[in-house]
Amino acid sequence: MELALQVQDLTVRYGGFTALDHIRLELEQHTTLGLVGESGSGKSTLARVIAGLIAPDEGQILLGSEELRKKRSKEQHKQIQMIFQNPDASLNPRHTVRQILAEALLFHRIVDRSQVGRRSTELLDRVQLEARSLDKYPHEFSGGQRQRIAIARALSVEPSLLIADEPTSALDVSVQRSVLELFHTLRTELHLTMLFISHDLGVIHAVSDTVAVMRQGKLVEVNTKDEFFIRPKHEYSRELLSAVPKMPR
Amino acid sequence: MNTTTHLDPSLPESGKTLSTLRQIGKTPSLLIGIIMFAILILLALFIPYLSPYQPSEQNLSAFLQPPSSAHWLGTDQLGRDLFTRLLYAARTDLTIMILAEIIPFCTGVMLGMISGYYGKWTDRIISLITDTFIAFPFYLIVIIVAFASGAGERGIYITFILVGWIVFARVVRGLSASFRKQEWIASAQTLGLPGIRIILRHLLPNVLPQAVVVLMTDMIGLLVAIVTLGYLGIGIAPPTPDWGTMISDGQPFITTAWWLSAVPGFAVVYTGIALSLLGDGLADIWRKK
Amino acid sequence: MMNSKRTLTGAAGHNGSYKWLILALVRALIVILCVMTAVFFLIRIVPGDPAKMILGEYSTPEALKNMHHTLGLDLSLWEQFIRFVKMLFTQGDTGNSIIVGTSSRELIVERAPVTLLLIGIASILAIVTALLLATVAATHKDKLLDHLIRIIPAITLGMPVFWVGILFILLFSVRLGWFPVGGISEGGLGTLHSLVLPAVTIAFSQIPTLVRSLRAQMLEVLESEFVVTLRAAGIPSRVILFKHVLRNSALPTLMLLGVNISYLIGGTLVVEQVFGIKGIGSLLFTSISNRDFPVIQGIALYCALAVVIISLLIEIISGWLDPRTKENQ
Amino acid sequence: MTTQPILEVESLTLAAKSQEKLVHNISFSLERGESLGLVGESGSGKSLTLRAILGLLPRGVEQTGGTIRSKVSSSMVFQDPRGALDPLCPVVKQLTEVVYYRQKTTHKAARTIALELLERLGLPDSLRTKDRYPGQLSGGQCQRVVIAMALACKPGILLCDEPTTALDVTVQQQIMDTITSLQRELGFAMVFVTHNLAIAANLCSRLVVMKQGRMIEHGETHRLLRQPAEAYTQMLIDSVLPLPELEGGRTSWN
Repeated sequence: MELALQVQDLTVRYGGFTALDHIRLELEQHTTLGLVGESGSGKSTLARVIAGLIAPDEGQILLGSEELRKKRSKEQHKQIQMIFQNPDASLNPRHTVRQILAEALLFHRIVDRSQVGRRSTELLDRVQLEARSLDKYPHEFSGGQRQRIAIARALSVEPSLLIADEPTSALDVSVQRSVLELFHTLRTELHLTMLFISHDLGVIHAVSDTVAVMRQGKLVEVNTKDEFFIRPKHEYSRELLSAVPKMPR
Repeated sequence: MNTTTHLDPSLPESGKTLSTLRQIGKTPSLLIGIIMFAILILLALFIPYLSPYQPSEQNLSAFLQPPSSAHWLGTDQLGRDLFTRLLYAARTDLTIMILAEIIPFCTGVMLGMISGYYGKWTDRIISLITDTFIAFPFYLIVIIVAFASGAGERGIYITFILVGWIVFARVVRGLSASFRKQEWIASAQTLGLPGIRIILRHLLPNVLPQAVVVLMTDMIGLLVAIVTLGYLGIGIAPPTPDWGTMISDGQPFITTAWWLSAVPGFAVVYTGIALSLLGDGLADIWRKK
Repeated sequence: MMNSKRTLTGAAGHNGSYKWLILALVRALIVILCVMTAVFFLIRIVPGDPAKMILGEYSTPEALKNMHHTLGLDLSLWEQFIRFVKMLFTQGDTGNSIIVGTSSRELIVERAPVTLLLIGIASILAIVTALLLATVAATHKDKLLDHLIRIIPAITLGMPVFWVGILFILLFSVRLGWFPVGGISEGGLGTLHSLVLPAVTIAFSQIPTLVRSLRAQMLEVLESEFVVTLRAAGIPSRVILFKHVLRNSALPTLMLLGVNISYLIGGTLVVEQVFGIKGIGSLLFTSISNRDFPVIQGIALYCALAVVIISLLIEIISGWLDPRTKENQ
Repeated sequence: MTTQPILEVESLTLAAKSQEKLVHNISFSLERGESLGLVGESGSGKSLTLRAILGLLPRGVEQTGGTIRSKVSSSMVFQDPRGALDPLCPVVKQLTEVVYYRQKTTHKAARTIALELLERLGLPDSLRTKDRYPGQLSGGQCQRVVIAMALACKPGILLCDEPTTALDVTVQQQIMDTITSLQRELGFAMVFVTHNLAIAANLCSRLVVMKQGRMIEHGETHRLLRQPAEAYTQMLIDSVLPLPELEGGRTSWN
């Protein structure tokens, strides 16, 4: 298996506070790494550093065999796309879906100007939205639909790594389920490589191949999904797993 | 009606114009504001055809007359028709008010976006400039500059280019800084869009509505400043009609012909109410979206 | 109960408590330096030769040269600046008045008390009235009283402060004879009495923005969850209103007051003119018509310093009232 | 065992000022010491129902029908612990105020009672000497203060509006444990609102399932989970994503 992403000794500090403490992490091609942790564990910071939104203080990131530096090229930007938690804020409220998708497609020259409409419809179809959604504004959609649009936008530039930062946490349970199913379909159909962040162990169990646990800026455990949920290596992982409320039998 | 169309940043296409019109109808404050402002503008535009008098036409045999059918608002100490002068003054004052806002509005919005979007040192430097300028009482600067650059409109334009942008910069900076934390800006950044493009294509349409609302209030302040300068004798030079000089000309007759000073003041208040309602109405519409 | 007894999160540790204060002081200091520089350039950015403005179009070259020397305009810009800064730091002055010959600082200090008194009374009036109106409006949301109070800003925003002054004189002094028509009477109570109308005029121009902001803030706080918690816990409404709601909504309004103080001072200068009060405002207009540049510079400087210092004080007060300010730094 | 219910909600209907119905015809009752779960997604009207029982409906919402009969006082614990505390008032002072007005004691006695409550809820002793602002406490600690404020009213019914949703899983577990043990000790009844059926199932003996303002199913917890009558209930059950059994057993929860 080839490595899609390698993170080496990544460190981020804010003043005296260490948000990320020498993180080392590897992600194999066409697999999904589930990253769990409680609030303040640094999981979102890690995602933002990999996506190039925050510059790390130390360490390096390799995408394939290419090192990602502070100033990324257009092509490197294209390779990593991200989906965010809050569906109310993840789309520009004053752009239509058409504008949102066209901007991504045209900026990275994915298709010709003449092909933009057709491709946008295809993308919406991928995330199970109707073509007539194109001329609507974000506030006309429900939270789950907006999250689908965000996924379509991220996929539109054909990235080699997709980061999803708590994409279902703000959604109602029924909607959460259908978005998770969408992720599952996309994973099998498109062979996506994905970094999936959640505080919800149930969600992580549903989408991941590998699980990584973070706590207070440090990586506590990396394990295969099957091992992790039955025989976690670290005491903290066990504590997390036992705290999940379960249905009585 | 074109007062609103050119203020609406979303540039409605034909389909949207209808819904925009419907929204205006549903927002009484906006509707009243538009009507009040439109009446004023129309009267000011057509006053040469409406009035038999000239603004500076003196008639010493009929001075200080109370309102009558010949002179709707009476005459001043030189026998000039107050109503005619009032609307010619509206032409002067409103033109300056609108023209003087253009450059400050653009620079203020731009600097505010840059400051709020880039943060860090850019923000600190721009904030330092803002803090320095805002330390000088607006009227103090207006008075000094207006005086030094000679009476007339020039002082107002210079002062306003100098300090008028601050209000917009402050509001827009705050907005931009809060938008910056929102995820749609982050996703534009993950696409690799350059900063200037994010500012112009993403931030601008989002900060513009609020900036226009502020513009409405700010125009009231500017109009009041123009009038104040006229009153102090360092604004619009006579014989060009202006509400401020009209108020100060009438002040000696305040006990006998109080309306000479009161009426031009009410004209300013009227304009203020119109712009206030316009601003409130626009804010209402945009808040609902 | 596991680790719930762990230490309190040290978000605002003791060591960092005063950092925000120092930062605020440093920033104010830098702004003051910028203000000084701005005052220096104030008469230099304006087109035209100051000496010519003072002496008039038809002055002799000889007289112009002398005036350049008096104003220090014959030196290089840099030397002028050094001289200016030196004088500021040693004497707190911007030079002697060209007309009277005495120090600008002394002229300003002599006129300052009445202006400061006016600003003080006006601010207190404005704050008290705004608090009252906003509380009434917010607690009667969407009722008649609220609508009435909400209309006030729309109407008063466009009222030129000098015009309001004129109308007040007409009504309260000329018609009703309650107050003197202008000027300041001597003696403690007499002075206060003659300051009432001008102070009301200035306050009148400040109230609309304050009411608007305070009402909006109060409504936001009244809707917030903690008010529901306190209500649910059975705390009497007046305690919630005065102890919790007002305090929470006062902070943003305090900030607004800091921004507005500059307008307040500017308005005072104009109002003094209307009421014939011999304060800083009348000094400004005399100096302007005499083209007395050092005094004009002095007034600009001291007004700006006042604004910076008052803003700093407001920042310190709100920082002291609000524990969150300290954490954000 | 049929004792007198302490709370009876009968065909409760709530509507917005615009006449839009928000909650239709909800009925249930609660007995002394009992726990009832109200489950549903956002917009189901479960929180509004709770506010109606508390007697503090949000501005613009009115009760247009039905009755709420209650023999005892109730107090409430909210979803966002930070939002539920005045950010400018230190927590001990805030709690003391509640004790003072609610239990009609002297100020000094109120403070003693407040400190005892805080200690019982597992807040650090250092609060005795140095009061803290809500912003200086963690989310879990804030929620404990909110619970203390609710308990200071000596409620017969504790109304909980998603009290753990904003918290981390480990903290959630601690808060749930605290609530359970307090209930055992003080014997108050509880109405617990949540979207998470697993939490409700662990705490409550009876459940009411709500959807878009209507009550679609109710009954004894175990029966409801085994044989849900409605597809919506089944969906809620399925939405609790399954986790494999942990080897070596779980450290807590029943």
